[in-house]
Amino acid sequence: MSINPKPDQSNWEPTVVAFCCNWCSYSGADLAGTSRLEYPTNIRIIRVPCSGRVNPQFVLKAFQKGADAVLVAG
Amino acid sequence: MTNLSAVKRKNQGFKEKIEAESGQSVTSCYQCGKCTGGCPLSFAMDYAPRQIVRMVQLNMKDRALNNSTIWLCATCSTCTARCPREVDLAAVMDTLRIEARHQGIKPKEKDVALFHDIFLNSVKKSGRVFEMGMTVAYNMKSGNLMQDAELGLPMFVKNKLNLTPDKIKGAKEVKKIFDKVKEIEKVEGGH
Amino acid sequence: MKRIGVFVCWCGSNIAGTVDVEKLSEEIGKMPNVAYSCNYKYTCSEPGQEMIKDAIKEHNLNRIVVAACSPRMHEPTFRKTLAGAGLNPYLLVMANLREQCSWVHHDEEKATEKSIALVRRAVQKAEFAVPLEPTTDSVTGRAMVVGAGIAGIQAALDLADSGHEVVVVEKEPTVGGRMAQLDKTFPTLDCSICILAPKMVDVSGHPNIKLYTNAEVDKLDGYVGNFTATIRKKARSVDEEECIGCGICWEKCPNSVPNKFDMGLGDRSAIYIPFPQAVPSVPVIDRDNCRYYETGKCGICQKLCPKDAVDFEQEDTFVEEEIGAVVVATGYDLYDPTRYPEYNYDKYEDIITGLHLERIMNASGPTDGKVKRPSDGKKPEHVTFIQCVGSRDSQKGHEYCSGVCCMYTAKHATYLKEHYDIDSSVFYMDVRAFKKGYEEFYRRTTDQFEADYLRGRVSRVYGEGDKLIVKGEDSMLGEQVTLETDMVVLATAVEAKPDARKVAQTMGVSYDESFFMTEAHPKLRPVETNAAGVFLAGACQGPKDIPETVAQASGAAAKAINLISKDEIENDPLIANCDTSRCSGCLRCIPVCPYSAVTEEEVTEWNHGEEVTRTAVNVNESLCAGCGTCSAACRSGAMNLRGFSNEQILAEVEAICL
Amino acid sequence: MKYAYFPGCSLHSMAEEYNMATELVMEDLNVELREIPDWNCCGSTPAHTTSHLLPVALPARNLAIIEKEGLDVVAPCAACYNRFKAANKELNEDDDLKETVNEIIEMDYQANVEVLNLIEVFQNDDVMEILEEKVNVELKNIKPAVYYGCLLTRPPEVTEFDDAENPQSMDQIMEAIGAEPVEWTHKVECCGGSLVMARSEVVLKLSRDILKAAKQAGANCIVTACPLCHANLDMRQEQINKKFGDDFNMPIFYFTQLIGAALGHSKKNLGLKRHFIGSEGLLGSLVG
Repeated sequence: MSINPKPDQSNWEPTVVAFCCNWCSYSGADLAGTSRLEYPTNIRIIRVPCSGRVNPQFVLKAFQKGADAVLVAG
Repeated sequence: MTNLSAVKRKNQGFKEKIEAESGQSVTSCYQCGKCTGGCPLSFAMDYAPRQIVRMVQLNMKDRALNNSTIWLCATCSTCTARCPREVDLAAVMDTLRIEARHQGIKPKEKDVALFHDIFLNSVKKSGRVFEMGMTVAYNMKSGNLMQDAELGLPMFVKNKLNLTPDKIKGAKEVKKIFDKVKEIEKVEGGH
Repeated sequence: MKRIGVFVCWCGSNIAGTVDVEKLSEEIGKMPNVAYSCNYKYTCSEPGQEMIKDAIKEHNLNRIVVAACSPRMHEPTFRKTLAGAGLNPYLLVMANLREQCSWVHHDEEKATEKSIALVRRAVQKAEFAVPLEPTTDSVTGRAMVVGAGIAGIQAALDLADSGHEVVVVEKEPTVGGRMAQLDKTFPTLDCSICILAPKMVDVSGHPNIKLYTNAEVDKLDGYVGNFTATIRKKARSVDEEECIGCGICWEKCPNSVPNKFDMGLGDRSAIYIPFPQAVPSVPVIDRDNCRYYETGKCGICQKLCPKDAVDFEQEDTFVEEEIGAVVVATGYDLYDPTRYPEYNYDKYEDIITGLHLERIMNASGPTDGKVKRPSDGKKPEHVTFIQCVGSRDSQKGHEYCSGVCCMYTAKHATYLKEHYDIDSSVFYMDVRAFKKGYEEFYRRTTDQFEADYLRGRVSRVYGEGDKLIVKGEDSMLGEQVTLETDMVVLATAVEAKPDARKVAQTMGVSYDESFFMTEAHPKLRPVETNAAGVFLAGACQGPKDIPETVAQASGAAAKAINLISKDEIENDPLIANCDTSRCSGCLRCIPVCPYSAVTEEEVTEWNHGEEVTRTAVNVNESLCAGCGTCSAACRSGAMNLRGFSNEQILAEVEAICL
Repeated sequence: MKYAYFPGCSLHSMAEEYNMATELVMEDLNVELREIPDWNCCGSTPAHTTSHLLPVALPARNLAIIEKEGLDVVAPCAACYNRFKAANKELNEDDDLKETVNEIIEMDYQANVEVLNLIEVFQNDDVMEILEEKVNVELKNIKPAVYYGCLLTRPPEVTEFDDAENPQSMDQIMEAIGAEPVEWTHKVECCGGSLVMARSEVVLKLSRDILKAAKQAGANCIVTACPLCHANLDMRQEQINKKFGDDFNMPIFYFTQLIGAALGHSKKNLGLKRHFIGSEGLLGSLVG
């Protein structure tokens, strides 16, 4: 779970929106928490009941609103 | 008695340095002793290999760099192959020997270090090892003038000794490799 | 405009230690739809919940955001709080500040910034939250227990004694499992089969228990309260109804093969019962080793059977059982020590595993309870035990501690000295003897029975003459040591069964990287799983000893009873529903639904004064598991998922990207 | 079949007989070996105990020469093989190191050369078929203890060759030529290697353990693929006898020497006379 973006000359930090399935990757993210595994703060998780719930429209919306990357994990 | 707090203050960063240079997580070791249990040389060592790891874990730099164990390790990698924590102990031993040299610590097994030096000198000079020359040089410098003298004659008779070095055309290139490595490691080693 | 109340929890210092909760509640309070915002030390505590209730009334709040731990932890708690204040419980939205923010970040400024985004997301989701009402369903008042080792037996008996019918499915031809193979149990040195056999008999004779041995669950359909299990009864080649267990067949069978139950140390016939106390006492034919199946000749068993019960033509059959709850108790396997070539387990016969020793010491085992070396039948004078073979080894085995080996080794060493006057040495890493009576037992092993405990992991075992040489370090001594011994016993790790993954998938249960099935919560829901209505008992969930297994089995049974005793259960309302007025009838949702919950239907409506009939879809509320795949596939936006609606997720995306 | 060939320093001096036998056998088996032009020493143990870069740079110069020729390389000496494999692994895992090393050797090595030990050449059905076809001397009563030592199989992550604890590949070759390898306990134990110069008494003890184990297992010779092991077990056997009061008289063969014998080559051509412990008694009239 540790993600270390290579230090860049600029201070640019991408915004990552993650759609996480409640039953696997969302609980995985919880497990990362209980295991105190550190990762950067620019990852923001939206809980969905299943990765199948993710409508392409949600992904497009995220990019439209300024996300630099979208992760669908399930 | 060892004051661990004082040792840690004094040698802060030693463990991390050894870990970075060997690429091994010394921290992972849980001191089970499987390395020592299988080490063919442990009977001749002053500390068990496991104890050397412990010294690194506790930042006990002086003892970790000044012992016979690191020099007697033959790099047979039995420890590495069996370690349940996936620590390549042979690589840690290499790193400790290199570090001891960088720190200018007199090797506890001086003949082992001397042999390594003479071997490499031979390679540096002609690109390949010249066994005869190396042996003579080693005997001279170690003071064991007559070591293995009884092997000399039969070896000669059986044509096992080359009397002249096998010098390669690219010997200069090889010497350059040695020089460049020395240059780079001087900078990195901070000397 | 909604009136949203936001409650930021400190969780003691868990959240407040990293996130500036004051700043967070202040910033969120500035959002236009937030009517009230505050922070509190322990929101889940009783005063914390009362505070929420009071605030709802005082500020006339109609949507609630609790920014605290994971919703997987306390969403049910706070839903009840809302209900207590007269609000629909589904008007709650949580923001996960603990597991997904304060516990994974250190930089206070950045963590606070992130927490603002996370709570803003929750607020915007709450803006679109609507009240939901659960539907109800009837419950089948029967349960199924999969696996009939001590865990399954205990769970089945508890369930049956509570007055419910129980279907027990066991893969092997007999019930009993691993415990039946053990000779003695620690720390009391009870005879294992003596305390197990009565329970095995109870299972077979209980009026509420329907027992299938030599059977497996092929499929589990349905949902909590209303499952249908398809059970494959593997061909036994013997008619269970007719057989009286007289034993003529297995006595006269001409073939002899290594007995798996005795770890291959003894032989059995091709038609066999695994051990004398087997339940049911009905033999099975091992077709791979039967002369009749090999050559088409023989058939002695069939000729001699007084009941004409042997049936060579028997085939697998399938039965379906309706049940309301499932207890999975499929047990464990042992690590294969050939994965440690340095211990030479496959080279020397006198290097055995703990389970071999159990069979050797057992009075009805291959040596009639005499301790003999497998190689030459001589009684060993000295036995060496090696701990952690496959445990605590990330290179060749498992990272976890198997939990039972320290104690079973102490049991072996004690018993060898006490009953056979055999000395032993034990190479160990740590002795883990932390339960009731365990440390005392271990002390007796070393003090009274004089087992030599040597701290160090063995590096190698090899033979020299008729001795075995064990080479390792005694780390207390700091020295390499060798030991000459007559027999070596490897304490092999407990691991998941090879088919554990398949079983978990059939039951819909998740599993960890070692293929142990995972409980719903490691502390607070230890016998439930993420599959509602499916419970866990015993070592299929992780290594366990017998007392712990029995306790967990009773716990799982209690949870199952709790479920199937109800007349009806509430369905989670977070399911899909179709707005038929918008449905175009394209039917793309039907093939994508993993639960077959969407069906085609005809709707009749008035269109410009005319009655027209057209195609639309309907969602079966009982079958729908709320995954929302249908709504992602829906082109007209007719299919939506309650609690995770399109409007809500779009609002969340917008809020989180700000 | 064609490989680049890296004999290494030992095979050009002390272990010349290993080279002689290998060249004869490979020719018989239609395996073409092209000795790398102007190769240099791999650095062996002294390099990696002294420096992090040198033990990668020295093999890299050789490997870069081979890469240009587009061949894979066979290294018969266990130590060279191990160093080549280790260097390749490090270079493949670390692009920065690759860049540094390429600067040092002033060549461009991409770490694409595959490194094989000599035993691996036999792990090919065609080679084994020819071998079995061409065997014309029955090696009756030759019961070797097949000795792998450290560097062929360890560390397993580097060599990725055979089982680190119980290797079989060389035993299988011995069986193919009619010898009867014994089951023994010291297949992968260490002989002490290069410590022989500085701490010979340590090496004598380790080598003695190996000889003892072989003798106990009923072996009448030891077969090896490592010049260092050979030197310690053969040349030092007399010293061992003297020091420990033993009476070992155990011929030590390079495995290609026994293969050569089975293929009908003479003692002289196989360099058997270069050994300290004679094999007359064992091979007797089998070999011309």
